[in-house]
Amino acid sequence: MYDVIGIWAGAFFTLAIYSFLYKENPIYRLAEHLVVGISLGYGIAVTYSNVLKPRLIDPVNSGGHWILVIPGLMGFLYITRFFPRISWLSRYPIALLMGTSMGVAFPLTMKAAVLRQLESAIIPLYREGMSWDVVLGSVIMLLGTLAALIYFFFSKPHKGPFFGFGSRIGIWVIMLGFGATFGFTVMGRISLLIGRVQFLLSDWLHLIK
Amino acid sequence: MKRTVPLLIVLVGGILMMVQYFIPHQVSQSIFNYYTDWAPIVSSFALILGIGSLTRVHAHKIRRKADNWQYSWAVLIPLYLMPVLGLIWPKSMGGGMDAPSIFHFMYMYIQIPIQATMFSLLAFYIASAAFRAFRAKSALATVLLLAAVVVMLGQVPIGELLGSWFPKLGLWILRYPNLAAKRAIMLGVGFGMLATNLKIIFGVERNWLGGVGK
Amino acid sequence: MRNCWIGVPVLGIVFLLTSLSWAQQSDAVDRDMSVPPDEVTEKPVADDVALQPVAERIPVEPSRGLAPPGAIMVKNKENDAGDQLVVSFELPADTTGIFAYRIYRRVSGEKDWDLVKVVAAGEPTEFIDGYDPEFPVMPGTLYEYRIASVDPEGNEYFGEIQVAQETPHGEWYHTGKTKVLIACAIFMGLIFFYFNRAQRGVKMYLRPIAGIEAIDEAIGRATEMGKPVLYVPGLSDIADVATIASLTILGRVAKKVAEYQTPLMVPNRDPIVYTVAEESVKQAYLEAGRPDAYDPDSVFFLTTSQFAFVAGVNGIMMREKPATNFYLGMFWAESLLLAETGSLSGAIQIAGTDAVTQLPFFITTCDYTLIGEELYAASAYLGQEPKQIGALKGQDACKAIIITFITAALAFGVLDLLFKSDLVEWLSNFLASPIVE
Amino acid sequence: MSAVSIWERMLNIDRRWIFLGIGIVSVVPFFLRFGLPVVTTDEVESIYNYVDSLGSEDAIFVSFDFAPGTQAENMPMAVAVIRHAFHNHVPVFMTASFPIHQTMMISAIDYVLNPQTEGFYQNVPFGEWERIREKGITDRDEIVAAWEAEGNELPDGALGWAFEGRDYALLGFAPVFNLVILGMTNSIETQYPQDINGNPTGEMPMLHEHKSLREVDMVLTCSGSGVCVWWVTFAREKIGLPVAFGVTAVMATDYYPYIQTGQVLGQMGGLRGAAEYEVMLEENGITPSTDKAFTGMDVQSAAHILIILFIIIGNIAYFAGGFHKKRLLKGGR
Repeated sequence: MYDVIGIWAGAFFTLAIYSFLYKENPIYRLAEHLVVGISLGYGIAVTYSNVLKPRLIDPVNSGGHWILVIPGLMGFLYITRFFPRISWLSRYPIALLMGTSMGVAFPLTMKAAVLRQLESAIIPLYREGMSWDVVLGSVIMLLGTLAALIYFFFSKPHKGPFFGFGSRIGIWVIMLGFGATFGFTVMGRISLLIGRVQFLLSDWLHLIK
Repeated sequence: MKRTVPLLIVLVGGILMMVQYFIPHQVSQSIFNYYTDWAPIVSSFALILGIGSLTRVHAHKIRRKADNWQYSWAVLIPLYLMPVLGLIWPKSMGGGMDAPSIFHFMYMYIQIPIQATMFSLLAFYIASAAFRAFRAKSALATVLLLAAVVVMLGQVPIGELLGSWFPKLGLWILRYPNLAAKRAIMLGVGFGMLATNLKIIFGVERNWLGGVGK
Repeated sequence: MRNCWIGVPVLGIVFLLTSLSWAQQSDAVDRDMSVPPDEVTEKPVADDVALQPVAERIPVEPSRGLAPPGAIMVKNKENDAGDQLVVSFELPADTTGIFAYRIYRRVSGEKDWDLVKVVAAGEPTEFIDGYDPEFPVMPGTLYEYRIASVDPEGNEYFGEIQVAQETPHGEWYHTGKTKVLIACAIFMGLIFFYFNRAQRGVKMYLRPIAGIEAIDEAIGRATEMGKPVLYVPGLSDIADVATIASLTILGRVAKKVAEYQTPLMVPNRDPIVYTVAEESVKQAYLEAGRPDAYDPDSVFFLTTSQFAFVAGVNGIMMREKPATNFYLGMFWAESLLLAETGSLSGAIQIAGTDAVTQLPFFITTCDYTLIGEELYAASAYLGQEPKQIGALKGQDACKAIIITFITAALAFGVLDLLFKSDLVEWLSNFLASPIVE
Repeated sequence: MSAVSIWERMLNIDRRWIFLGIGIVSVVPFFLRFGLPVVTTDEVESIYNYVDSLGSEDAIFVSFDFAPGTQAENMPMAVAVIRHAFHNHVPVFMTASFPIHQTMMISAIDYVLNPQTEGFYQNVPFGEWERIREKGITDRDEIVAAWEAEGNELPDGALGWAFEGRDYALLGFAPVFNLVILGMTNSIETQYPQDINGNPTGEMPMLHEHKSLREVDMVLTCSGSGVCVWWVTFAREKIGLPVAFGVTAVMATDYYPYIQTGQVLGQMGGLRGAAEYEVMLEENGITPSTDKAFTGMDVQSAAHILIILFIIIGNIAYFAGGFHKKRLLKGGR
């Protein structure tokens, strides 16, 4: 019974969202407002039971982990936002979060986004037994990366044989890549729709098996 | 106090974590463990600010009887009802977070379907975006269009009916020129991130403190 | 004088190459010491069986029992926090009938043994102890090990107890991360060099970016039409660089909006981003001299859930019909949902993100798109602060280094082809950052 | 003049017609099956052949690492492999990496065991064949013989029995799942003392024969997120457990390198990968018909063709209407 009512509710709200495709309407508006409220309410409950309770309240209650009171108090400083005169205190936890996450990110970004990328960009153009499309691909890959990098030069005018020509090739490569990504993503997005259609036709209406 | 202390926290915290990466010693590991333990606790309190903002905006709407103010109740009621039902309400009366309960029902049969459907709207939008954007207005736009069409056809069985080289061409574009573009963007983005990291740690970029000037 | 900036990256490369080659050597030593487990699989078994003079010293039990394993070697693991040990043991001379080996460990002087590892017959006899969170290895503790041969029925035949030759201890520098350190140092050096130059008042050129120049025009259009401006600062948190860049731009946009007296709407998904955005906008109104025009409801928080957020923003777009939409920051799959709805509502749209997979959707649906790094550059463009421009210049210098490397790879590739040299491989080995975690 | 207006109207066609078109092509193929042929690829064949080589003395894991959002893509993969394993009498352990993923696990097994499904397996819940277990019968053929000797008969249309505890175990979700994987390399029972129905796993014959991940022959992770990598880092790298990926189409290219390095046995990418598996199941007579993913591929084909048609129409209208000479449309890139 619980599941049956659930499936009907699910179907109703599924159609409510699809009605937006035709026009913004009161049913969509209801679904939209409900989901904002429910999702945040759910977030509160889950944050309490998955983060605050096991990580802060239980360890402190069981004694011994008094040091966890510090992040707890830090977190409380956010609430000073509601009091304009001391609201600047809320900058402290933000600063703590900012500083540490920037520091953590710095060497990791250097490794993942720069060194790793550079490393995998440097590939042999030809090895024995490579087919011609792979060789052509490797050449295009190197030249393309080079050109697209030139496009991202900010401090040089995009003129002249190097910067001008390079950046023009660069934007071509970028557009080719964007077109491919777009085309590639279509399949995944249609799959999402198939999922909802299956829900409506099969779980709800039992029209298909 | 208002600006110097936060900037100092950022400086010390940033340098500490940066150096920590290079030190495998247990002291440095325990600093990192403190960070991973504390960060979720500190940031989970920020949710209260969100609740405050959402409540204020919708309370204003209801009080002012602004357009569509009735719907604001649809936000506020579940917002406060969900945590009460999930955490406080007795299990015998449909409370708790596990099925069957009102909390679980609202999540499983309202939030999840709406989110999944919202996500699936992309199927419609990707079609209409393709229709409007993929026009051979210029050489560049033609490149964009052709790449998209070739890859799209290569993905489905019907592309194979056109010729076995078709999916291969699509894959080739994905694997080489596409990767070149992605890599260049990622390298640029990487440097941008690194520079921003430094600017924040050393107090050049202070925007996150709020306000552009003092 | 104008060309002297190119000298810096060139110097950087020279420095990088020399230091990398030095790091290469130290890595090479490193790698030899820790042989990847996959490669050991076959060898030690054969080797140990073949040359097993030690075996004679092991008293073979007269009964039908199995031969227990031989000597145990316990070493401290390099580059760890002192919570791992490298344990290896010798196989018995006669491995027939052995199904597996069980490795037991205890703190020296204690009574109970913990079963920390089971090694199937034929698997490598070297393993890292301490990976299992149930039986952690404590730094500075002396352990004892003993290993049993196990037959298929589960009977154990123990070898001798071995007190660990080394105690686990952590190191103060991770030798596998030298390359990252050098790269970080070069980057910091370049950025600070250009900070300095910029502060000394050296003029620097910035090429125009269409998307940034269009911002004012787009706000102007909203003012003419008397409709609001919608600004979405991305869906990520405050620690995301894209969000920070977006908040800087928000400050500028809000100032313009305040001057033009156009309504502004800033929906947020992250509560901390919301507070910072609110403060930024408030400050911008103050600077524009119109603190009274600031509406506290203009910057607001919606919800943390991704698609619930999109549902909310889409609803707002279709009801309020903003004339100008900004989507700047980090976006995921929702990028197209937002941008397509916005274009349906007839707004002029400016987007910018560093999410490579989402850029195609912004490009196709928005009027202007800031691609990747252009988003970060925008704050320097808008603010014209010398340090920000200096940082941009430093980033460009780093890109010049990368370009040099890739050009070198290209040139070496051609040389490889002509003369059958292995220059590219040498270069890529040179750069390969060791995968030591 | 009127000709231009037709082209112009075509260019500015109401988006809702496009939406309607997509809506229609996504529903119709479910009723009129076109059955466009799906060509199988090496990546999927290697998973199929591997599972096919297993027998009743082996065991596999199927990990549900996806949420309802990617259900259409990930669910058919899990269902196909489970049916394949049931056909070969290979015991299947099922896990979930998050609470919401566990609901996916339940609907997958419900689908396989549901008598409404074409080619279902008749479920025998754990409690119902307790007597047989108490007699100490462990061999699967003997279990079936003893069960049928008690007067139970395989219903029409069922492909075989599915004994809970011998043919499948619903382990479900346990918190901090990456550590759970690590723990299971030592013992499955300590991580999951009970299954989701509260049955003690220690009494299950399949856990007696396969005590830890070391005694398991493969894991299939059906994943809509990065969770699939956990299985590689914590199971494949630690104890060499063969891992097969079932990932969404969007993720497929990102994880392709894992196949090249041999860390992953094979990969099903999106609906297409699942459809390939279904085709192989049908061709080898393991299932009577293809399933949802194969039908889904018809929708994919139709939708792709429709979108390309829209693009072509748009371009015809653009050039025939002479818009390429004017700069009427909005600028930008």
